[in-house]
Amino acid sequence: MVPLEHVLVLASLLFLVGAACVVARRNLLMIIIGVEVMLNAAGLALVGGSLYWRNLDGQALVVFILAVAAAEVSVGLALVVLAHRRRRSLNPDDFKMLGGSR
Amino acid sequence: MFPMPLLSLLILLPLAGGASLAFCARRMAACRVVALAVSLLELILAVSLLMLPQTQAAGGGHWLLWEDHAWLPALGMRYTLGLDGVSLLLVLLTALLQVICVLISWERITERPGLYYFLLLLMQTGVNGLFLAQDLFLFYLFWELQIVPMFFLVGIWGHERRVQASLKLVLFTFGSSLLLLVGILGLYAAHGAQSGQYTFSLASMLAAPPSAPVQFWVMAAFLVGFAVKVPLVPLHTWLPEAHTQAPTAGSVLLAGVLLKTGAYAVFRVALPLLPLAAGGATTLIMVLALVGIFYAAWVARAQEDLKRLVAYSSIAHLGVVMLGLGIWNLLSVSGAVLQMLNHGLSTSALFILAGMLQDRLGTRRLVEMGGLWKQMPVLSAFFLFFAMASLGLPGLNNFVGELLVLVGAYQAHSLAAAAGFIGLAWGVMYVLRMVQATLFGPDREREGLRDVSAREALVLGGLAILVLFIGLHPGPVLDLIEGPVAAAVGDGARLALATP
Amino acid sequence: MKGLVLIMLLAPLAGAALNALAGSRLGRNGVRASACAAVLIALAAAAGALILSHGRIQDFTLWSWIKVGSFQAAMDVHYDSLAGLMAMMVTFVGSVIHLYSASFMREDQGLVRYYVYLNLFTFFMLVVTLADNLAFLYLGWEGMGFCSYALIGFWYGDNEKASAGRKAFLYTRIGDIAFGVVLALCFVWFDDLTITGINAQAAGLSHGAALALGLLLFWAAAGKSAQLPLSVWLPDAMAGPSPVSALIHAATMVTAGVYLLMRLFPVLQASPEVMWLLAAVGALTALWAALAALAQRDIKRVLAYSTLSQVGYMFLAVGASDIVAGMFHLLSHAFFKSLLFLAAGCVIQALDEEHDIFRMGGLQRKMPQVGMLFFIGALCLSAFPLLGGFFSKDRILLAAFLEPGLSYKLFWAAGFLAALLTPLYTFRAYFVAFGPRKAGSEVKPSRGTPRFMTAVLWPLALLALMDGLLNLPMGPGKHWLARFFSNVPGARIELPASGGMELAMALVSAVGVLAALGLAVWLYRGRAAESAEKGWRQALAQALYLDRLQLSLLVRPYRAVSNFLWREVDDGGLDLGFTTLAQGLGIVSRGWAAWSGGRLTVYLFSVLLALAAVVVLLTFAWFA
Amino acid sequence: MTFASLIFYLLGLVVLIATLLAVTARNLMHAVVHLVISFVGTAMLFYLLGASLLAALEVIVYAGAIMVLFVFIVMTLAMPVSGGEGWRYPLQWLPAGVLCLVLLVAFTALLAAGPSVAQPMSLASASPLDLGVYVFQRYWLAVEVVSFLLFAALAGALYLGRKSRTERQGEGR
Amino acid sequence: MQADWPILTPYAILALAGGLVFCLGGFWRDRPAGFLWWLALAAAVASGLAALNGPARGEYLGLLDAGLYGRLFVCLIALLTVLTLLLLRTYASARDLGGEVLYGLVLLAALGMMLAAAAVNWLVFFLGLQMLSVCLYVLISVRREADSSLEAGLKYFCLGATAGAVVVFGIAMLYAAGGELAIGPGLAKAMHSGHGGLALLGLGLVLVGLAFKISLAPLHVWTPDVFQGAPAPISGFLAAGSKTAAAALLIRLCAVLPADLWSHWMPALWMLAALTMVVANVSALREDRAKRLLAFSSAAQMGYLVMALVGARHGGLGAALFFLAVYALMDLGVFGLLGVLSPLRTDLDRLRDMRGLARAFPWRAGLMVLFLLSLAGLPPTGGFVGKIMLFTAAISSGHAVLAVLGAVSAAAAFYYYFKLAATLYMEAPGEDSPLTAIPARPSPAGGLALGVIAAALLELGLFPNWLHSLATAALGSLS
Repeated sequence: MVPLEHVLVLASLLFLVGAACVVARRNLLMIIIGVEVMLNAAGLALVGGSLYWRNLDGQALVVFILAVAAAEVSVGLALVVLAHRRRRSLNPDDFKMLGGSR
Repeated sequence: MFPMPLLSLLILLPLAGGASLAFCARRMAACRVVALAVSLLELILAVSLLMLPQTQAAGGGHWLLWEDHAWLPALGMRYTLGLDGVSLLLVLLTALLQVICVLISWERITERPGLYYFLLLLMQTGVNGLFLAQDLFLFYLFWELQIVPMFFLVGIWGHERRVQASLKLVLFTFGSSLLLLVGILGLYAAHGAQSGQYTFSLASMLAAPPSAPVQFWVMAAFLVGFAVKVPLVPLHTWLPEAHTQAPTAGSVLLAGVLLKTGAYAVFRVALPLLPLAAGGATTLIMVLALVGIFYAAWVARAQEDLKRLVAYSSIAHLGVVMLGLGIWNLLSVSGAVLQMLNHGLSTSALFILAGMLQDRLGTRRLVEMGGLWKQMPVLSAFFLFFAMASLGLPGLNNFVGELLVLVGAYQAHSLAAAAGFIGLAWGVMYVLRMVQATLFGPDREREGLRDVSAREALVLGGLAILVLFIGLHPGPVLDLIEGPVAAAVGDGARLALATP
Repeated sequence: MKGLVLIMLLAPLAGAALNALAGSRLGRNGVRASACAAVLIALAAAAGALILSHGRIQDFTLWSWIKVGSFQAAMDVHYDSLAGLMAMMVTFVGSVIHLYSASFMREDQGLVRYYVYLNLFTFFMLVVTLADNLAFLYLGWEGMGFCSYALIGFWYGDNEKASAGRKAFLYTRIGDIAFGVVLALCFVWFDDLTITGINAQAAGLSHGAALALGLLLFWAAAGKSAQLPLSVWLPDAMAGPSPVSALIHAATMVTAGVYLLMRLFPVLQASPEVMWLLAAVGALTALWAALAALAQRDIKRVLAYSTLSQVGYMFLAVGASDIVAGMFHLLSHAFFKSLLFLAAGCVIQALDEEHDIFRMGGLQRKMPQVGMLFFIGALCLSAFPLLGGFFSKDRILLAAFLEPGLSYKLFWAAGFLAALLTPLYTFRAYFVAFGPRKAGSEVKPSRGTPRFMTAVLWPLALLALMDGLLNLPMGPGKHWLARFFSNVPGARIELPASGGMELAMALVSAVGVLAALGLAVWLYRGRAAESAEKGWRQALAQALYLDRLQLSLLVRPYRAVSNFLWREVDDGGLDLGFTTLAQGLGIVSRGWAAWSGGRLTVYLFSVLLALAAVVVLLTFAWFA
Repeated sequence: MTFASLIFYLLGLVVLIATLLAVTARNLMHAVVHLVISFVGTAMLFYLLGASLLAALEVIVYAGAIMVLFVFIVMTLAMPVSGGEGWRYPLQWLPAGVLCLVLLVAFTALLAAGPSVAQPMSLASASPLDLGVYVFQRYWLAVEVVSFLLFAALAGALYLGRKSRTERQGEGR
Repeated sequence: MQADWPILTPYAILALAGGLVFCLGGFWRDRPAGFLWWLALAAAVASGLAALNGPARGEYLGLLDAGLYGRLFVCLIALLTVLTLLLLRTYASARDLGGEVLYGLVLLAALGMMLAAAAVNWLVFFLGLQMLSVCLYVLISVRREADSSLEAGLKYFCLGATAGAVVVFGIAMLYAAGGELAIGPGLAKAMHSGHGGLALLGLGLVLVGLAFKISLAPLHVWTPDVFQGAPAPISGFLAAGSKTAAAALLIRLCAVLPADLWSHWMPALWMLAALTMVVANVSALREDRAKRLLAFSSAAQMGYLVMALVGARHGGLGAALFFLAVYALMDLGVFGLLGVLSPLRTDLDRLRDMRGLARAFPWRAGLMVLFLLSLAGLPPTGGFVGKIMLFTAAISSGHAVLAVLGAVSAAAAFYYYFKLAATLYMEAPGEDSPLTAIPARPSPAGGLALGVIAAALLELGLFPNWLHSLATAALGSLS
């Protein structure tokens, strides 16, 4: 079976891809998706770790991550829907009424 | 020792009085009466301290009174107050000017009187604390505290450009004081690391000065911090603005008290605490002071605004004070300390007179004055008198201080002293210009100029008497300060002073 | 004795204080009475003191003033015959002038102010006269300066006059710097500020030190006594009321410089260079001022320049190390010069404020008494043989002549030349103003002169005529004054000259004076006008442009620098510097604030940025 | 190179590619579909790494619930399938990509610093029962907390979703 | 099991009360007005008291810190919650914000903060963090009809979620390194087993997440927007509470970190501190909106705090704890005051609108000045003592450069603090000034809260000793 580092590298790759997505995309939903990817990567790392250390804490944490992700997404999507209802847009840069004062 | 914490009383009394103003904040009459009562009480208290016997208290030195309580032991911060001749002198000056300020604000301050007098008294609290603090942390606390009221005094009751002036004042003074803080903490850290005992107490820091490089950096921070407050050229630009814009009482306190704190700090903190760095520092101070004397006198001559002119003149006078401190021997330092008092009296008087003229004429511009003697002989006589005092006429107060400073300077550094003497002649120019521009010249027909009222006469007369008294009989004052000055200079003998 | 001195000092002070505080309530007569009384008391005290202390020196302390460590500036008095006589003169002339002013200022608004200053001045002058401690002396010294400032600018309504006062104060103050330095040096070197102590240690001075002290003293004295190069203020000082000019700018304050030199004579003696310099400056001033006086039209300016020239003689005397002659001339000059000024005052007031002698004329007939007095004064001033001025000036010239070295001969020559010029300008003034004119060109006094004013002048006139007797070169009471001065350090009773030589000298100058007098009669009698001021005449009238020179060399540059420092350096430089710093910070602030200007993508990117920054930093930290 | 590791690498590759496609897809629907693939792949990886229960949960929660939620939202919002991005689309990736590459280098550097490089882990598997028991014994507190968290999220989402009074009035008129 | 309940009471109270508020709000339509508020208030007070005299036992199940440190923070957060509720009372009812959701979410957010602050286990910390974030997402945009509020919530959500993911990944790395979710032991084990680099990576990621929460530059960028958009009291709660929670963990990390790991981690702190102090303070200089200005200032304050953390090995942590408490109070106070001064329609924000306030409302203006003094670190306030402590720590640990940077930036900060004071006191109100729309007198609840905060600040300024010794004791309980 593979060494821990390889799992972690894979996780990091996924994580960074997610991060890149969050930063690069100009679409609120894609940003949330990016976040999900990042969380997922974390999960992968945790599972790898728990296999390496032979204890279940990592896996336990993954369980909670899943739950939290669900919660977060629900609230986030609610916000997105509300925002879209207001602005008819999902482009984050269309929300510049704050700070745009100058 | 007294069972009663007189020093804390000295600090807290004005604060309590000011707080009590909250109950009558909107009624001018009540406010000013309360303020007057409090400041008179304070003055009486301060004067009564003159009767104290010389006692050796903890912390060594010529302490008349001493208070010491733990405050934040974990960091070695203590609530330590000590009163010696010099502090007593300055406390007296403060109390006196406080009374005067209340009197001259009597009818002028109509809006928000409660706040106004509260700030006046708060300022006195801060300044007294500063003069009495024997713990560097406490010292810094009061150092900061006293500036805040001045900000509001200038900003709320000042003249046309008051807001800019007050912001400028705050930025310069607080900005420099933060460097001062860094210096203090650096000293604290170094001293703690060296002696193993982390404390802010002046006495123990005096006992064990840190290593030379530390002293150098700390001294640099201190000098910036104090030089802005004094102010030493070229860090003075905030002062004329503030003076010009401040209400009369503000200018009086600024000139009479606030500026003293810088010089006092140099005398009490910077030089004694850092003997190894003091050599260079004193030379620097001396040079800057001399530059200041000439520069300020020269610039003052060119002013068209009366208050601004007086402001620059006060920079020049403080140059003399700093020269005395920079020379750092018995004569010059006694002269410098005495000169603090003198400057407090005569320059304040000039500011008061400038304020009166502004109230009467509605202008500060010299070109619009002139020929006032005919209409206001008494006021003009006072004006001439105080002008002569600030010009250092023998028999009036400034002469004594300047003479001592310069004679002391000759003992150490004849070149500097000669320059100083010439600088005094520089002073003549702007004083005479000021007098001529205001009092003399053809009298213009102005209506409704009233001469000094009884209250104003009381204020000016009192100051005049003091000016004469110190001019003719400085003995008591000199005796008061001789002990501490001798002590400071005595261990100042350790300083590697630059004396060719 | 001490009591008398105290009275002498305190009486004028009390008068001043009284009038200053309660003058407005006293009423005009009250003011006059109190002021004059004060000075008269002082006079009485001075006389008493002079009699009581026949030739004995008395030192005592009035009041301990400043004392720090070993620095002692006490108010102590050194009363020797020099001081005694000086005090006598001051109080006498002072009281005459107080009385005179009582009617001279009869209509002036500022009577109270006037008498306050005048009393105050008397006090300060007496302080200078008696003080032993240099600091105490400095008190009087500066006080006089202030009073002269205030009195010159007495009619402040006129900016010209006020500026004249300011100028006087400035120049004297420039001299006073030197005095201050002397004070400090004396403390540092001798650890003693008393004149007696300093004189005692003067002999031990190193050459350099003596030179320095001497030069500084000269500078101080030159400031007060308006010697070259600090002499330009005195002519302008004539802006003040005539009695003031008489008291301050003729009799007393102007001579205080010389007096100081006499008091500290041993210090000067310690360095020959200084003596030489004094003599040179004295002679030069005497000549220069005499020349300038020749071309003045303002009667008071004529007298002012003559004062300069006479004080020059006194300097010459000191330089020729004959302080007796100096003091002698000082006394007689005080009498006749104040007499002249006061007489001129009468004239000016009578012609309401007319100063130009060419607009006068024929006054001898209109106001004979005044004319008489002025004439007497003029005779003494031009050292008419056997009158007061003659002996003193003669002795000075002789002393100068006797000094070794060619240079002193030159000084003597200059002095002699000046002595020849003196009758010319004096009688020019007299004849043009008072001399008869062809009918019509004579002016008519618009107002009479109170007889009180002239009456009080006669004692002065008598003294002026008589005071030659004080120090006759021969005969009974020979060198009385010199002997009287025997207790003054450095005073010489007789000059080391053979009787024949003295006689020859006297004859020479007598003849010279008479000749010059004749010339004056021939030139100016009945002269109604003078050709327009140009060429040499203008040069003389402008006193050889010294004033203008100093204006363009010192005053204008000073103003220019002052304005430059204010506009360019302080306001335009430092302040602007701080302001621009603040503005620069403001720009940066805008830029950084725009970072959080509301764009979510930017924020997200900065999260990634922070991540990268931190992780990379940590990587380096880990592998470093 | 055992069989298991071969599968690991293959799956990893699949997941990575799927994720990349998902992340870069301009069409939201496509993105979601790709994402589902990647999640399923991840679930397999979980299983491979011995977390069978998690594998199941992953498929259910992520690939199931959350993604469905997404699809639902996309449908309801009825938005243009390519959300907002214009011609600048490739450029947007530039700064992010650069930073991520830098980060990748740093990550791998720090990861590789450990001792256990290249000695592979032996296979093991935690039965769902064990995990469940473990979670509820060791982390029962956390379970409670999560329940409240979900509760709060639910309430919040409801609150946000519900139209505010003003808006209701607005529609009433 | 029984014996553990006392430890859990504070949390339990909040959780149950929060749930109760939701249910009652949902189902008990005809409830007396303000009932939910009273309920929430009671719950907050109760949990505070419970924590105050709960048992002091080291750790609970290796999840929660029941020691002095944990309880200190639980109490502090309870206090902040109470104050927030007081400030919200009239503010919310006057604008009918949220109703049951508002108070319920405040309580649950407080619960999250407590958990995050008291967590000794990454899992619990993560849950707490997520809980407070989720609640705050909603709270910030609780004023649904206002675009600004919604936008603030949206931004905070996107950033918060990302930061959360970063934290989780960091935790994963730490777990992979140490094989433990317990914070202290995990780190130690990671060092022993030679996975230092991995652990450092994890720490870095966690640090970034925390830096986002306490808005350290360059992660401070969101602060102005969110604080401006959120209702003022919520901004205060956000500034005070969530930063307290995050900072609590940061301080804990500094305390338990193994020495060699610390020496590698510290530079990041140094950099963040320096950047934050300079950037945040300078950015605020030209700001003309009060809330944004104060947002920048709150970021800067955190910069000072981290500066002290750099000197953690020289009493920096005690100083940081003290300052954290003071900071939370004064920021909550200043935002709450803005809320109390706000007209109904929008919060008082533009400096222009604050001109001449001192004339109309002298007392509230005075309080504002007091808070500003405290923020500026001037006597006689707790802010002064706190700032002195921070600088002392930084300097005595030899980081003079950092201290000088801090001093200079603080000097710049004086400008905007005093500009604010000047607008209140020295300018005349403009014609479009909202003075008339401002409630003539503060609501009793709000006034009470502000009074308490002001009193506390003064008290800490004059007699700071007790809190400082408490803080040191709490730190002692950590290691």
